[in-house]
Amino acid sequence: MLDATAETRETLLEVNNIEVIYNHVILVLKGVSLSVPKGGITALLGGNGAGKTTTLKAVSNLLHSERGEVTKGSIHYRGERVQGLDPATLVKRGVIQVMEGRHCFEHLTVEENLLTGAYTRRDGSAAINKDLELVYHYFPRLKERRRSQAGYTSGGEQQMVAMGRALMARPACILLDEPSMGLAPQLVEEIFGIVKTLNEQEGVSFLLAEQNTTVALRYAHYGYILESGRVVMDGPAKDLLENPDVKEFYLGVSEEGRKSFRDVRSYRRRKRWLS
Amino acid sequence: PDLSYRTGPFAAGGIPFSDGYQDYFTMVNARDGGIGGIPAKVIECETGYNTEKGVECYEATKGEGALVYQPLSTGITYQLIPKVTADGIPLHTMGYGRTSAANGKVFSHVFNYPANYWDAASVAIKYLLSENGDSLEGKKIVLLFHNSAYGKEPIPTLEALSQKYGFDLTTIAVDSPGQEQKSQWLQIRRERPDYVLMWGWGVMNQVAVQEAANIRFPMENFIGNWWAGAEHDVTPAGEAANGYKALNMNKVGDLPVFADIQTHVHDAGLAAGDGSNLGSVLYTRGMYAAMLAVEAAKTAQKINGTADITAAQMRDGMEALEMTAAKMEALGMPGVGPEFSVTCEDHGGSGMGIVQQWDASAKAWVPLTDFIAPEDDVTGPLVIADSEAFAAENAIAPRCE
Amino acid sequence: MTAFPDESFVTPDGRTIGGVLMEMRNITLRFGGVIAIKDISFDIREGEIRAIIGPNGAGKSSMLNVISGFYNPQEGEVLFHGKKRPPMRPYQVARQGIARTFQNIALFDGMSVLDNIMTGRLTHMKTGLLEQAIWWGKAEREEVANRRKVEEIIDFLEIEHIRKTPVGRLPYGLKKRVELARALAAEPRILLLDEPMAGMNVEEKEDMCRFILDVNDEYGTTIALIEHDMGVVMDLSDRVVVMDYGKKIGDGTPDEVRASKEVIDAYLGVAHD
Amino acid sequence: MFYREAGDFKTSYVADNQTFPIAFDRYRYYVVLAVAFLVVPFIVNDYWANAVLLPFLIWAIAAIGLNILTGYCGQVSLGTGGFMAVGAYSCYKFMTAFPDLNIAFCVLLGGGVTALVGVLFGLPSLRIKGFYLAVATLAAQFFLVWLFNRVPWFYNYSASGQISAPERTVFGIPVTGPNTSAWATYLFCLVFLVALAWLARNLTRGTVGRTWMSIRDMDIAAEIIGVNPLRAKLTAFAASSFFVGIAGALFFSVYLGAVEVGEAFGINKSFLVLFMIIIGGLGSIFGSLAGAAFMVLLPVLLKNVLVGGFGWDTALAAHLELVIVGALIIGFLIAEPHGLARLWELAKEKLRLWPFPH
Amino acid sequence: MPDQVLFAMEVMLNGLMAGVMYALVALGFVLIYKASGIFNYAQGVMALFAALTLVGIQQGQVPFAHLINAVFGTEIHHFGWHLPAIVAIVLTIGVMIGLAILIEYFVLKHLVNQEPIILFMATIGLAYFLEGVGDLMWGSEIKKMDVGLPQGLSEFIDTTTYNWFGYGFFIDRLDIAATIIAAILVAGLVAFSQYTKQGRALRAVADDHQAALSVGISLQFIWVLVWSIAGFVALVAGIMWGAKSGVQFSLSLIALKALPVLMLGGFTSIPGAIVGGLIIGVGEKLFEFTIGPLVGGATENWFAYVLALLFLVFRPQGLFGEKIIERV
Ligand SMILES: Nc1ncnc2c1ncn2[C@@H]1O[C@H](COP(=O)(O)OP(=O)(O)OP(=O)(O)O)[C@@H](O)[C@H]1O
Ligand SMILES: Nc1ncnc2c1ncn2[C@@H]1O[C@H](COP(=O)(O)OP(=O)(O)OP(=O)(O)O)[C@@H](O)[C@H]1O
Ligand SMILES: [Mg+2]
Ligand SMILES: [Mg+2]
Repeated sequence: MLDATAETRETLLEVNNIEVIYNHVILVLKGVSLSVPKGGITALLGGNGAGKTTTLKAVSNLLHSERGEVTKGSIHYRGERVQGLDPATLVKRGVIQVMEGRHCFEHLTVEENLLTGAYTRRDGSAAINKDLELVYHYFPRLKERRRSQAGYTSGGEQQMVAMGRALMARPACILLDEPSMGLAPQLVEEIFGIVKTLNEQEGVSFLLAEQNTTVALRYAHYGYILESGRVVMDGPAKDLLENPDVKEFYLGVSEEGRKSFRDVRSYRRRKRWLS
Repeated sequence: PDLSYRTGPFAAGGIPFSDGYQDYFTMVNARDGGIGGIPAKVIECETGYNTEKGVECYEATKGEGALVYQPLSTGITYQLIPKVTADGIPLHTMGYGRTSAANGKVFSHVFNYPANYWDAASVAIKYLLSENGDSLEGKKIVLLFHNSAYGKEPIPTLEALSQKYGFDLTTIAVDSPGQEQKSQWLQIRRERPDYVLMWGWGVMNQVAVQEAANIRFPMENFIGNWWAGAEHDVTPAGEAANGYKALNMNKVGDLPVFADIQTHVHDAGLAAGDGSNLGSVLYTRGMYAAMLAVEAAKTAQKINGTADITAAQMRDGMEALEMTAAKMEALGMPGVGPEFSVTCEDHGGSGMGIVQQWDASAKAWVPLTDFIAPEDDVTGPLVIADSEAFAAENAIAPRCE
Repeated sequence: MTAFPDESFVTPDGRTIGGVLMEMRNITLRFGGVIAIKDISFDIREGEIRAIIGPNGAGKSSMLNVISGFYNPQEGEVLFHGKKRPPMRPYQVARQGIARTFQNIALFDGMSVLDNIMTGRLTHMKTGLLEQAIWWGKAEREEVANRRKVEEIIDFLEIEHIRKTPVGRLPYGLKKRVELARALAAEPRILLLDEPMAGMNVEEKEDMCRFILDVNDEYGTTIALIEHDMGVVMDLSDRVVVMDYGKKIGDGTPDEVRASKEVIDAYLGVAHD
Repeated sequence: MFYREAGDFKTSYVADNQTFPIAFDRYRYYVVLAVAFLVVPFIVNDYWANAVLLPFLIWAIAAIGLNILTGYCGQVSLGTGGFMAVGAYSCYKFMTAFPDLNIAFCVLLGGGVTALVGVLFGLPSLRIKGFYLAVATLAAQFFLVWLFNRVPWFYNYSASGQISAPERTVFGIPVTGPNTSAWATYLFCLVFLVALAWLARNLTRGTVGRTWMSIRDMDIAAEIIGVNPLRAKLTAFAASSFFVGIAGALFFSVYLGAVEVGEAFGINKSFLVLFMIIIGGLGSIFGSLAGAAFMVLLPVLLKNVLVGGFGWDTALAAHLELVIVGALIIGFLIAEPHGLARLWELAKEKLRLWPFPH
Repeated sequence: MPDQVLFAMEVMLNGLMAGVMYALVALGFVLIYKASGIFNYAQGVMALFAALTLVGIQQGQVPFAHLINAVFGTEIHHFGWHLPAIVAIVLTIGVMIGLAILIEYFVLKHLVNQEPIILFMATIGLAYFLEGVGDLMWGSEIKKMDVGLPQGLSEFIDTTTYNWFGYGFFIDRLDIAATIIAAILVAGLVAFSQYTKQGRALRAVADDHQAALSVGISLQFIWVLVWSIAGFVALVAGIMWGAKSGVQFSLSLIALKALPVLMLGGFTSIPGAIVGGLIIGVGEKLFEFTIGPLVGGATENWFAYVLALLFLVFRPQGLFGEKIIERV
């Protein structure tokens, strides 16, 4: 993996200290800055409500449809400002987001879902069908269910659809929001495998918000850790993996290695619960 | 005040009437400096044929020394009746509203002269009688009516008449608004009635005329009441409408007074509307209504010997109103309406009406008959019955003893 | 532990596991062409933590839906307390003391966290329309009584600070927690959890495990959970059912399952330590 | 600075549950009530009563009713006009059948009858959802109107098919019929509104309300956690129709005095009420009031400005009025899809944070 | 007796025809619902507006004449030309497209992923607005719609049926024209929404605005497109109904006749609109013919709805509507 070199490469996507407010009152991002190098995989880690999703939406301009807005800071893609650009144009330029919690088109069949992914493409149906096959190759399960309405597929299947749909757009930069959520272990590996291949063979850059820190850091080059709307720590994935706090809180491995979930009979909580 | 409606589904009917009503007052003010020297003020208030707006208008305007109300909507009339009675302001519902209000004993402040729906029904039948050598034995007559209070009005009268003259009556309802009348007209086509009477309003009229033409119903046997006999009811059907007949409570055609209105109002740019309606059926009717109001006011002034009258005096004036041919002659509208006189008991006027026919090529209504008198012996009892029911329900003591 | 005796017994960590509480017999569930569940039988015993695992689309959630009466299987029967359960509407099932959480969070977005959890107690609330309308007296007393219970749960799950926020705004992880709270509020006999830890980081997962275990041994609530995090499953559950495209390919203690060749191929991929 | 929860901590769940958690709100609310009951009656004149206040009070009741069904239980209904008609006609029948039955009871009974009818038409809602249901409720609308127009028994066989309210009194003071005085009718309706608003508030803050809202937000999940959908929906229909029915009864007996079903309770009434609750805010009682006030006042205001102010002829004014109302509605929805109530909330939230922006 | 049967047949035939007329209006609803999950109440008013505009342009009326005259005290009314129908129609289509663009820009754009009911309300607001503008632009008197459509009893059908049964059926030539036009419209629209990329995108948007955005579908484009088409459909409906009753306010009320059709056919199905129309048309006419007399007639308005309601109880999504997905 090429990590240390990450900074030296030109940055594809740059976010400098943006502030996001929902409904004019709820301040969620309090100055987040990060940059995604061209052809790099950047991980965005952090607990619930840290603001990962919000950050990604800010980049892909999906915020205003949730009555949220970027009030400070700026976002640059390939050097030019992309705020207030409508999402469609952004996709045309190669930035696509896989939204958290599926968001399939329920009434469309699995296949139709995938095809909508290719909406912005102009390179003829042959190429599109080729990619369709590719996606089916990645996710054989989808091929089996291709004709059934996405609304009736299982959680994981929907996750695959969302992922596949994004791939169909042949983007230059993918924003992945919790790709591993609700996927079976080996499938998680596969997905990240796909991410890796795309990244290495096609030079696609990734910004992925992930809870499954272990895996994320194994594949990412660089990582940012977000807590309650602020970047509290960042560095090359390697270093983060080594960092004791990260170990403790995000990897759940302390000095004496990984402890069983049963054994974290955590003192404080138990005490309060009984008293 | 004149509660008009220039919007909503019935605008097409409301506009010309109000134009006529107001233009006449404007003319009177401009030409002879008002009524007995006092310039008349007409407050127009848009109701859109909507009852609540009607209330709003009434309340908004009654404070301004209103002398008489012309609501131009049966619905609004009904809920103004108690109010005006309480406030002592006369209400003139010309050829619409509550028919039994003709009984002045019960309805002290409501006037529906010169004629009402039941008269209309009777007039229509009288006309048909004269057409058929005074016998309608075994004739088949269909009443096509707007399925509302207004549309149902003539039914009792017609039933009584069908008893009397032995024609058989079929009533067919058309639900408001009435754009889709296929089944009704198929039924008519099937039953092949000799005559079709129509109590229609709004879009129902245009569609009915069109459909009648479509099924090739002989137009001259198709007679509308006086709210279904205006230009805009027939023009959409174009040529096809030729020969369609309708009742009218006022003569149409060119009246001398129009010249005055033209000079004093329209040329002076004081027209209420865009001036395009001058002389149309409803315009004339509106003007006629205004004229009646003015005359009543004059009468009131004469009685009370004061130029500046109150609503109460206006009421007395209306109750003492006398319309004679000479008078109408003098006002430049000869024979516009029948001769009649209002009394304490009778607020309904003579109830006479004419029959007119549409001439599509000339785009004009042609009067066919002179004023025909209704059969009061038929309508009378109905009026008494209904009004007394009302009196009973609301504990009203009859007047005029 | 590896062995799993048939009669009730006490686990090493001091929880009693009783007799069979609920049993699935030869359940088969079809959706048009798709066969979601194919002739599966297994049982859930009083007080145990029962895990259901399997690849995506294996039919796990469908199985939970069968248990909570949302799907009626074409074949097979569900026994509760040893008695065959007649086909019934989901809300009747709920009233028998079966509560659950959902895979795609199903909270009531329009309501505050508090109200959401209060809905969990509907099965315990009795006042009628009129008493409600008058409010004073019965309705209010009942409200307060139940509120007290709910508050317990709220601080048990440590969500006091968001009590009054509309759930729509919460981040994914917290929503999951509120959903658990809502299920707990019903004080169920059996608690069904569909991927309770999806989209959580390790720390939060630890918390969640904590809650689940505590519920299990404080209230002795029986728990059936679906989870894709093997770590969690292996550590928490007493027994595991493994499903693969509708079929049952394994059933036993974590260790047994972990050892099974078939399971490894179909699901685990790499053998999990 | 006084506009804070801070400083008044809730020591009991009861206190925490009350309608106005912030003391300041509570006081303002009492003041409003005091003014409404003790001041207005003495200054109100016919115009204000009949053109503004009565319609407002009555529509507010209807709006609360519909809000229960649509805002809280999520069942969109376009049958409001029809249900109001039921209220009006049943009230009329009671008034004429039992002349010495107190009008207040007639009105309540009218509401009761409507509730039953509402339940009847609510039955399909178990299977039919969303806009399909909305359109289905139009069946109720059209059928009921047709019925009252068609069956003479309902209008006591009067020749015209109109019904007009005879005079009835409360404590010897006429509230219906021609000789009413502004303050009496106003107070009569006000009492109903306040009482009903209070009932609605109780219904919506407790178990029943939560049941409804759960159905609204996600009916399947609701059923799985133990809500009986049929019962929930039917109670909503019943409660809602009860309110709407009362509104209809007052609308006829106190406000208009005489109605013809087709005109007074037509489809556009159904839409009007729907407007009110959406402009005001779905699932909010305050919203219902605000919405009603808005939809009643706006046209009157515009009319007076356009005709009175610019002295344009009424036709123009009326058309412009439509344009403006339309534009305003859209404007509102864009500014805050959750209605006046939400705007109010946000304002308060800002005020709480004041002087800090967030 | 046999001629009762004949009558019934005639009634049915005309029912079918009426059904087509309803369907013409319903189509507009379906399109927009499919494309955005919006239930566009303004459809009826759009028909009115289109018809008004058509006549206005054809007659060379000056738009807003009344307003202008009132404000500037001028006296302008007509340009004094009279355009051939086809030209006027083309111009009107132009206007409707313009309208679509304005609607997208001023309304829809700001209401992305709001609940359906909010959007529904917005369209009602739109309805008011258009109604007012329409009146202001072209005045509210009744106008004659003449684009040279055939009207009145069709000789051919009359005579042929007469020769067969000894009773001539009545069919309005206008209805026959309507049927043909409707057939063409439906064929075109089905092809568009099923077999084109835009068609797919359109359904995607209806399902989930945000997701649609995220895959790069431009809501702006889709909505302008769809509303333009809907505007065109509205124009067709406006012409047809306008020819029946003259162009006047009441045109906008035909929306109410289309709703039951919509329910019955399913909000999302174009063929559904036609089938629904036919069923409703026949149903209400037959009911009026058979039961009507017993209960005093004028039953059509409500019966259409009750009929649709009955269907829904058995198929909650309408005959051809997309199944309502219920999943947890
Ligand atoms: N539509 C919204 N309105 C108001 N607040 C919101 C909205 N969406 C998110 N928030 C708030 O923004 C904060 C961050 O939310 P976000 O979803 O970005 O967190 P996250 O890092 O994605 O959490 P998770 O990992 O659970 O998805 C949360 O505290 C949430 O309350
Ligand atoms: N209502 C339904 N209609 C049609 N097919 C369905 C329905 N519900 C589930 N299925 C199918 O049944 C299979 C099992 O679905 P289920 O949701 O149970 O999978 P799962 O085990 O929960 O997978 P995951 O771990 O991804 O949630 C899937 O292939 C799904 O497409
Ligand atoms: Mg997130
Ligand atoms: Mg699942």
